[in-house]
Amino acid sequence: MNPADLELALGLAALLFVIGLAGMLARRSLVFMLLCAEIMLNAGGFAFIVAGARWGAPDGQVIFIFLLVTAAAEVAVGLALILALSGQGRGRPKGLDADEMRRGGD
Amino acid sequence: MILALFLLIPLACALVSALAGIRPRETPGRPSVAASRIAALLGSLACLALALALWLGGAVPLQLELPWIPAIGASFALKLDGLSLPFLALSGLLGSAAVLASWKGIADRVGAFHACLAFTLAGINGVFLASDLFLFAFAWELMLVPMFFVIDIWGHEGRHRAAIKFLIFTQSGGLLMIAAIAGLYAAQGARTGEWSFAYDKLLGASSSGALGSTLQFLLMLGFFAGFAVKLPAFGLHAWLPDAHTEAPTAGSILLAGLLLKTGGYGLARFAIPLFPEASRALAPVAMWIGVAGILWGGVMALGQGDMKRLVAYSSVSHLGFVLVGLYSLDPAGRDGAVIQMLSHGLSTGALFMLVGALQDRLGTRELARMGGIMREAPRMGAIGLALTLALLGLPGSGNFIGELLVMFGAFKSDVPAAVAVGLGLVLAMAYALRMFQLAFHGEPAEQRSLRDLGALETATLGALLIVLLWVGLYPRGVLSLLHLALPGLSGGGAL
Amino acid sequence: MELIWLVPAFPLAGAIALGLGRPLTGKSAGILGSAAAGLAAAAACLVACLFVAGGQVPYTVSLWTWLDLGAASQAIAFSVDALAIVMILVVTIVGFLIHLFSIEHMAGEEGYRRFFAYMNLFVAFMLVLVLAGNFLLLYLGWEGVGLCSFLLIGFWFRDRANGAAARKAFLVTRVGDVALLLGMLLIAASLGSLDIGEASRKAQSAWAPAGSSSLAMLAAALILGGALGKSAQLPLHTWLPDAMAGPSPVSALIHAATMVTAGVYLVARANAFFALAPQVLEVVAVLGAATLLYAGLCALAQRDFKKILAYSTMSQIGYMFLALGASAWTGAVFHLATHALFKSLLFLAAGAVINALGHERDVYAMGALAKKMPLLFWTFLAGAFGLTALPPVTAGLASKDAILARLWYVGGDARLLWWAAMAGVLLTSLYTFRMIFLVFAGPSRRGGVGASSHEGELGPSTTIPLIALALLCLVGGLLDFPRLMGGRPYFGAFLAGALPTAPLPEADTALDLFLSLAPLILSLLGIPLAWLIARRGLERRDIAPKGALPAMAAIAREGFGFDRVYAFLFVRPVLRLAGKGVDFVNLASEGLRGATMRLSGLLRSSQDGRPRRYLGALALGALLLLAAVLI
Amino acid sequence: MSIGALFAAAPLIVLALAGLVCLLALSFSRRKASSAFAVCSGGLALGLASSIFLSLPRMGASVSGLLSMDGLSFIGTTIILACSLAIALASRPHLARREGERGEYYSLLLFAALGGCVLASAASLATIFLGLELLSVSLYALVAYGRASAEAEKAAFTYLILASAASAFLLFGMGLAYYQCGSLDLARITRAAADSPSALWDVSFAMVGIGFAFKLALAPFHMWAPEVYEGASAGAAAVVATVSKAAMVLPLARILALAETAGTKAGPAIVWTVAALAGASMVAGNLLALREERVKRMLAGSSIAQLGYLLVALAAGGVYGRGTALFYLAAYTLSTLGAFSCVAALSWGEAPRELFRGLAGRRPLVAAVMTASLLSLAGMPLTAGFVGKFLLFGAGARSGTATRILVFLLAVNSALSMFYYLRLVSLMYRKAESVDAEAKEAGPSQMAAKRAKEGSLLAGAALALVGLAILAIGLAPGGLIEAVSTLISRG
Repeated sequence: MNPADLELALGLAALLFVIGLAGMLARRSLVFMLLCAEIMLNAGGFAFIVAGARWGAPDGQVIFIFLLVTAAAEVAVGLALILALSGQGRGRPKGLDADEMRRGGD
Repeated sequence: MILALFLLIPLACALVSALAGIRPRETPGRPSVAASRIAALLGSLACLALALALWLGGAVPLQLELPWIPAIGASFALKLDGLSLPFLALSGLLGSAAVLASWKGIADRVGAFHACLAFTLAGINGVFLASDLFLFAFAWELMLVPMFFVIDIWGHEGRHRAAIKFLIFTQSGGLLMIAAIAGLYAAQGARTGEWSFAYDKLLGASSSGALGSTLQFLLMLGFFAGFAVKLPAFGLHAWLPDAHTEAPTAGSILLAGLLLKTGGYGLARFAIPLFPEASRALAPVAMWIGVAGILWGGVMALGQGDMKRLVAYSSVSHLGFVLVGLYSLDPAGRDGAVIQMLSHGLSTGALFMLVGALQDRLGTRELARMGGIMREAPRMGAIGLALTLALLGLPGSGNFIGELLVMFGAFKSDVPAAVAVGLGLVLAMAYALRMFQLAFHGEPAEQRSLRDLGALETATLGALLIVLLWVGLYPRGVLSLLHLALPGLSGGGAL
Repeated sequence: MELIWLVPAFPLAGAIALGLGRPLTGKSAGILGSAAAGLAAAAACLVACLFVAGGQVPYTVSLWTWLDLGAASQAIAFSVDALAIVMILVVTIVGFLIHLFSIEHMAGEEGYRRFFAYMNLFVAFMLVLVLAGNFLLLYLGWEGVGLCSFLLIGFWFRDRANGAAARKAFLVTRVGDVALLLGMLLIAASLGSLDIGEASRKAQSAWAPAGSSSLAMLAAALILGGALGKSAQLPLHTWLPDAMAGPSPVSALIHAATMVTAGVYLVARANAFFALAPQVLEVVAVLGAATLLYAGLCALAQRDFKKILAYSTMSQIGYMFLALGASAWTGAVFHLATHALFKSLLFLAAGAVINALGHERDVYAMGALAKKMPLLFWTFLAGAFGLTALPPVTAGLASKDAILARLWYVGGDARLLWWAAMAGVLLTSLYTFRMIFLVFAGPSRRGGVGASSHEGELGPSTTIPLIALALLCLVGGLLDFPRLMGGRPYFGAFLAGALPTAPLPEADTALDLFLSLAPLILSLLGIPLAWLIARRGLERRDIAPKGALPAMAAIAREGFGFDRVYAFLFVRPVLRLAGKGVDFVNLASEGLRGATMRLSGLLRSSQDGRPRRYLGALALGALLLLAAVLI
Repeated sequence: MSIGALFAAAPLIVLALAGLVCLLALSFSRRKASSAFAVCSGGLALGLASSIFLSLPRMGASVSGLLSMDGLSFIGTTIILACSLAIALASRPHLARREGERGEYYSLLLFAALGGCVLASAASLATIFLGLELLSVSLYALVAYGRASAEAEKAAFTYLILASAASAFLLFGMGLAYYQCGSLDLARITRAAADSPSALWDVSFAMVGIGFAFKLALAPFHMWAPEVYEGASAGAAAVVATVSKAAMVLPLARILALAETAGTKAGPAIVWTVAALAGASMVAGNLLALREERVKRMLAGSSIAQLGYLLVALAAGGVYGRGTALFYLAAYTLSTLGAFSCVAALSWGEAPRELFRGLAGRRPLVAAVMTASLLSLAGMPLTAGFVGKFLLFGAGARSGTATRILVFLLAVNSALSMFYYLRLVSLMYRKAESVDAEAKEAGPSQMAAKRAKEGSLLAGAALALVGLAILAIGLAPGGLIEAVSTLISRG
């Protein structure tokens, strides 16, 4: 691949990263926040893939596989927590609202 | 090795007292309580005896150096010279006075109380003895915590707030000083490649040009901050009235008699000799800060209705003299500052003891609710009169010698300052007489039966007064000793 | 020679014994105190005799070194010379007589023992003051007598008013003392010595010629400040009238005979410095003259028996300052001595009268006591003659004549001062005889206060001192009698060893006659005038006075409002500053504390548990960080 | 991979095995909590032993280029394992008292420790990332676990969301680094960065830095800390406050060391940014803690500030700076550990200040250790904290203007921090109105009570040990300072 494309790909990764961040900030639903977190992580992974492609080395892919595994673990924990939270009575949909987590006053 | 005793004896006593009073709930009559009292008393008496023995034996200067933290060049180095010995004697004397003053007053957690007293004393002795700056900082901070507890646990109404205030003020000063110590250490080490906290090694740092003038000034300011808060200099004294007023009698005695002195001692021992040029640059300002303290402290004392608070503000005024004397950078002024510190320790310590006795009997510190004590309790009146006279610096009391020498030093370096100090003397008379007459003269403000001083109290106060008179009539006894230490202080002393 | 230290030691021991000795009760305390004073007097006489026998060689007895002030090393040392001898004789003899008087006078008072302890202490300090060979020790005595004056003015401390008077006395004099202290520092700093003799010698070499050195002027002025405070001269005089709150013996001893004249002694001691600063010397003279007129006027308007005497003391000391200003050193000291005699006599007699009348002090309430109390009347009259310099009483006559003559001979501007002094003479006789007429003459008034009382109960310990003092007044002047009347200046000759003396120009009988007769005539003239004034006073004694003159009188009675002015200028501002003792520094620190707390509250309220907010913070931080790194 | 390398990596292997065994034991029977506890503490102890006896002698061994078992890693491993062990002991009584106790807690603890150790000895981006994730994921679970309350779960989720965002930053930064250098090896990367500095390098370092800053709870990335500390159980909070902090400081120290050896010039921008981070965290942390009524939140603020202090030494740089930082790390973890163990001894869940009123009368030991820990955090003499702070001042004073300003801030802030530390101390020595304010969990069964009792004995012993250690270091810090300096100079 020629450097220009690499730069482009890297730019794409950055874009992905920003999208994820923006989504996290924008969305109130816990599930979507989790999703956006994954997007950010994957943006990082994508950056590694690009780098690996630049150097023609496998390390990038290796890291990405690591990333998949750990991300899966995070999601697992995250979903479990979401379930626990939404199980806290107070009607299902509300439990999924991030701003519902405001403490009972300081 | 003798020098270590000045720390070991109080620490041992602290341990004994703590163990004796280990039970959380105790009754004043219990033998263990008495044991802890006696242990603390013996401890400070032993320190006093030791100091006097060294004094009479003329065994100064003494040194002791044990390795402590070679990794950073800090050693357990103690040095006893003519400057530190009088203060050590004072700490022994006032330590005993403090224990005796709380013989009846303290009934709650007696063991812990005396442990704290002894612990504070150890820290104070350490400050007066340390000739290694790390050790000095260690001791400097060490005395804070037990004193904090003394105020916070056994104090009066507003004790908690006063204790925290005391700690934060002194601590912000102390930390700046520690930062300055570290900076000095770093600069000197970087120059010589020898990383050491030893006083003698750092003494030459500023003259050897290891520090740029700016850095030297900054470091000096760090030291000055630490000591000026403790002294306290005008503007940094906000903690003192609260702390002195809320502390139990023994606490006030130690605070006014010793803790404040560590500030003046630090200036004389460290701030000025370590940074002569910078100190010379600061001197005019510092002198006028002192003058401001003298006048403002006097005016404030004139306005107080609370006897203890009045005495506290009088301390602000008297320690202004110390600042003026030290920063007149004149030998006479420096001598005066030292004498002033000693006599202030004696007189104000005794005064606090008297106020404590009054409060125990009348249950109030309000001057408005006293009056007529002279008739009901002549012994109290006589001692009160004597202390008042010391407070206003009557010739014959040590305070006069201190103030005279300070004024002399000031006169030589800055005449207007000397004149302002003179005004301070007039103010001193005004508030001292006001206090005395409101408390002891006139008719009793309310129905009461007043017990005169007991034999123990009278003896203690009498002893303090006699020492004060001795300083006043034969100050050479102290000064000749002090002049032995002059070479060590010449950095700033003989400017 | 070594036993000079005994002189102050006796009263000091007495004071300590009285202070500690609980068991001393009843008269024993008074007897012990008087004994101490008497022993001191005996010792003083012995010392004096030895001194004279030894050919009047000044000497110094050094006990121990006190303090090194710069190069000057100060010893606790007593130095004896003619001046010191005169002073210790005055102090001890008059002191002893007053102690004696007090034994009965103070009987039954609460704190009888305390009284004598204080009195002894005072005598001790006064002796230290006059025996001191260096300024520092002098200052010790100086402050010590101030302390005793404070204690004794406030002797009846149950009444807060007395306490206030005592405090005022101590404070006002302290102002002068600080000036004196600064003067000492100046001398020590620039001459390197505080030993009075040595410093004087150095000054004469360093600051000569006279009037050239500003340092000399400054030193003299500062010393003068101290003297003015102690001797209640303008403008530091306001404390003396209030000081009459103390018992009469106190007024006699401290506020008439000894302490208030310490200022005169000080100036005489430090004559070398004043000689070097003629300008200051002029100030001394002018202040003296002003005071003597001012005090005379005030005395004329007083109703309080003792306050009349107080103002009279003030004005007599004015004479002494006048003399000092005219560098008539010996004359000043001589007047000091004679004044000690007749003024203490007046005070004692007055005290006895007041006691007899049950502590009534208003002269308008007295009257017609001459018959009831003949002894008091005659002794008081002797004192009054001394005060007004009338024969046959020689004490005042001789000393005042000397001063007036000297003033005339100085010539030049001093003539003005002479005129002032003459006016003073008239005033003196006016207020003196007004007082006598009001107290002893005329009908008895006010439902016969004292009608019941008579002096029958006066015991020997009261009468002996009175008579002794009266006799001393009678003959005291002979020590230095005007040459016109064939007197010979023994006193001046004696003092010549210690003080510079300028002999009067050769005798001119006519002039001498004029100088002696003028004051005599004025004094005599004063008597009928005084009678008129007293009459006026008697008629409208209780009606509110109207018209210009009574208004003037009212103002004069208040001492021309100096107190008000000082209160407005100095006292009130300080008290307002002190307020209720609110410290702005403390307020500032509290404010800082509050601000920090509010800040912390603000920060904590941002922690409300919403993850998105935290995310926002994170993103913002990241953005800032990247920006910081990239730029 | 040589046998020596295996020995060198022994602690990690031991921990991993212990964690697996723990899980297996639990999966066979859910009620084997006590055995899980035994395995956990045993494993941690064994790991500690192995790191001392097996990997210390093989100092500097590199394990397949991914891990380097050098001085730094030894220090980190020791701190992390010691803390985890103490926490395990301190947690035992409460977990044992609760009905239907689960052992997963211990396995999670083990895995967290493992992740920490991996981070401590990571020599490559890959291992850093792996260790980080291992640590984080087990922390999320720990925070949520062991305390049945919505607070805990909310805290855990907050932590998870924010942490994954932060690690995304970290990952992206690493990716950029790898993109420019072509190797995952830290040494190579730092050298490359030194040889060809570029804006992209700065960006990548900045993003990695964000990741670290978040984990260290440096302002403005600190906001999660109070929530998590408050929501989590005392034990979990302790892990977050000690283990994870130590685990993040060490790789940071290693990277800085490598960068120095590579001769990277940290531009003024970098220096001032770091300084700003440090200053901001000091101020924010102390202000957060100042009037805090809930002790765990207060400790959160405190640790934010403390990490800010520590950053001063790291910013000062040099062997001395890093040595100071590590010494201070030791002091900080020890003191914080003590404080949290005391909190744990009183209450597993909510910990209001009132809990401590009159403690000295009720539980002298706990009060004493708490006092020591708080004074140490406040930097008072006789405790490790004093020496640490003194060294910090020294390190800061040695280098440039930025750190000198920081030194001043440090002084002012630690004076300010006195307020809340000493306020709590004084509370402990007042007269107790309520005889026993301690939050008692549901009445335990006989069995559980017995286990809890023996557990609390162990916990007490651990507590006393921590207290003694604080005092010992405070009195004779020489040995520790020597050890640290030799280790890092060799590493």
